[in-house]
Amino acid sequence: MKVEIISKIFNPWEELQAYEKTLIAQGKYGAVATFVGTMRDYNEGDIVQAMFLEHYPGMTEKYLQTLSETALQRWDILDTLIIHRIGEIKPGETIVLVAAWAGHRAPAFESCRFLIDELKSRAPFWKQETLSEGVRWLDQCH
Amino acid sequence: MKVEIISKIFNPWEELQAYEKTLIAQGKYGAVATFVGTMRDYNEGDIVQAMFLEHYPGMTEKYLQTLSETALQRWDILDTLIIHRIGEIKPGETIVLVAAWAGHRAPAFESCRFLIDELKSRAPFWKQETLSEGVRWLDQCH
Amino acid sequence: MAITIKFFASLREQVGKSEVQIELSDSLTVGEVWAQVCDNSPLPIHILMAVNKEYSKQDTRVQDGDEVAFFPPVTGG
Amino acid sequence: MAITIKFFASLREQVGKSEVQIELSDSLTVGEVWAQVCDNSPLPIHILMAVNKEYSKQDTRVQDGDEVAFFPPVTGG
Repeated sequence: MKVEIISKIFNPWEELQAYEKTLIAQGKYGAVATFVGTMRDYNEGDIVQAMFLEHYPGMTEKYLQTLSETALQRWDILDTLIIHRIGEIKPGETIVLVAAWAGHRAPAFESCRFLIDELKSRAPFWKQETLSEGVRWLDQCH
Repeated sequence: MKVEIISKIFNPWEELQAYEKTLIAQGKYGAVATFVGTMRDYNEGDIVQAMFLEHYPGMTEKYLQTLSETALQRWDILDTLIIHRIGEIKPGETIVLVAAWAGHRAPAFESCRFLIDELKSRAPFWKQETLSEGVRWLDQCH
Repeated sequence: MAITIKFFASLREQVGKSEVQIELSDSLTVGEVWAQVCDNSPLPIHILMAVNKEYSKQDTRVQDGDEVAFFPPVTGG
Repeated sequence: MAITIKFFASLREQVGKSEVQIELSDSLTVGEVWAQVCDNSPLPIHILMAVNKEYSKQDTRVQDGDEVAFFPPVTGG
């Protein structure tokens, strides 16, 4: 199990390859489901030039650790990996990587989906987009 | 869209990285869901030493092409990739890679799951396992 | 009319052949092709069938030049 | 008792501060901490709250040394 908050550009496929090499369970897993979220150059009809991703140091890591532990308890899976980018991000760059290793495909898919869904709805990250007219936070307290 | 039947060992993460570089849609997709199936060294309580994967040349490729086209019609996705191994396979080696690129995560996940579920239930591939006592086909016509 | 019949995996081993060419005077269904090639043995319950590399039913009628295939449930992925 | 209050993202900009330390004589709830630090303005509808880096409710009671955080709906991933 690994959770990482990273402030520089990362290649999700190289991270997966590197992490998988550390798994002692070679030959023990039969299924890996992954999700990679990438920055689009458009959102809600606007062209987006860049993005700034803020987080809550300490709470974000704690939240993602607990989330990973929950997935490992709830599904018959062997390992999980979450890497999330923070700071300045450009279109085409990876924002998030989530992966789950399992014996079979159903728990791999379900836990991977659970991790990204919960991350998106509860992990303390906030996106600020840079448009040609200025910046905007994607969510505000009304 | 790419469908490949491959008879030598392949690294799924390198294939994903290489294929993604050919996508003209950099910055246009925001979500990639992937599934990797790997050979386990056990199955149904037995230790498996190796596996032989047979297919139906021509029909398998045609089936996977049609399946990819169906996914591209049914979901709001941008591209798909399927690579499937045939021939002699050893534990820990990759059997199958499926990936779907989309603007958002729901269609990426759903189409990726659809591709692997349909591939597993309908694509003409057959596994023969090598156990210490000899070989066995995983499915037979009763 | 000439048709080609193929068998795969465990079924190929049971039947003892991978490919057969036959000449027919009448148009047959896929099920009738099986009976003709496999000594009138009943069609196995879980068998799958294809004509010209597309899934077919046992009552699909074959044409001159068709490729008919019989195989067990698939186990890829 | 001393507590630390943090604000994040758009809320930090609206409130105009990222971190405040306050001294309290009584134990307050998270909602009362907001009122005290933000001039009795009502708690925004979609605001999220945490005490010591775990999600809390507005009626969670804070203890000496606690870190209380207020932030907008999250938008990561």
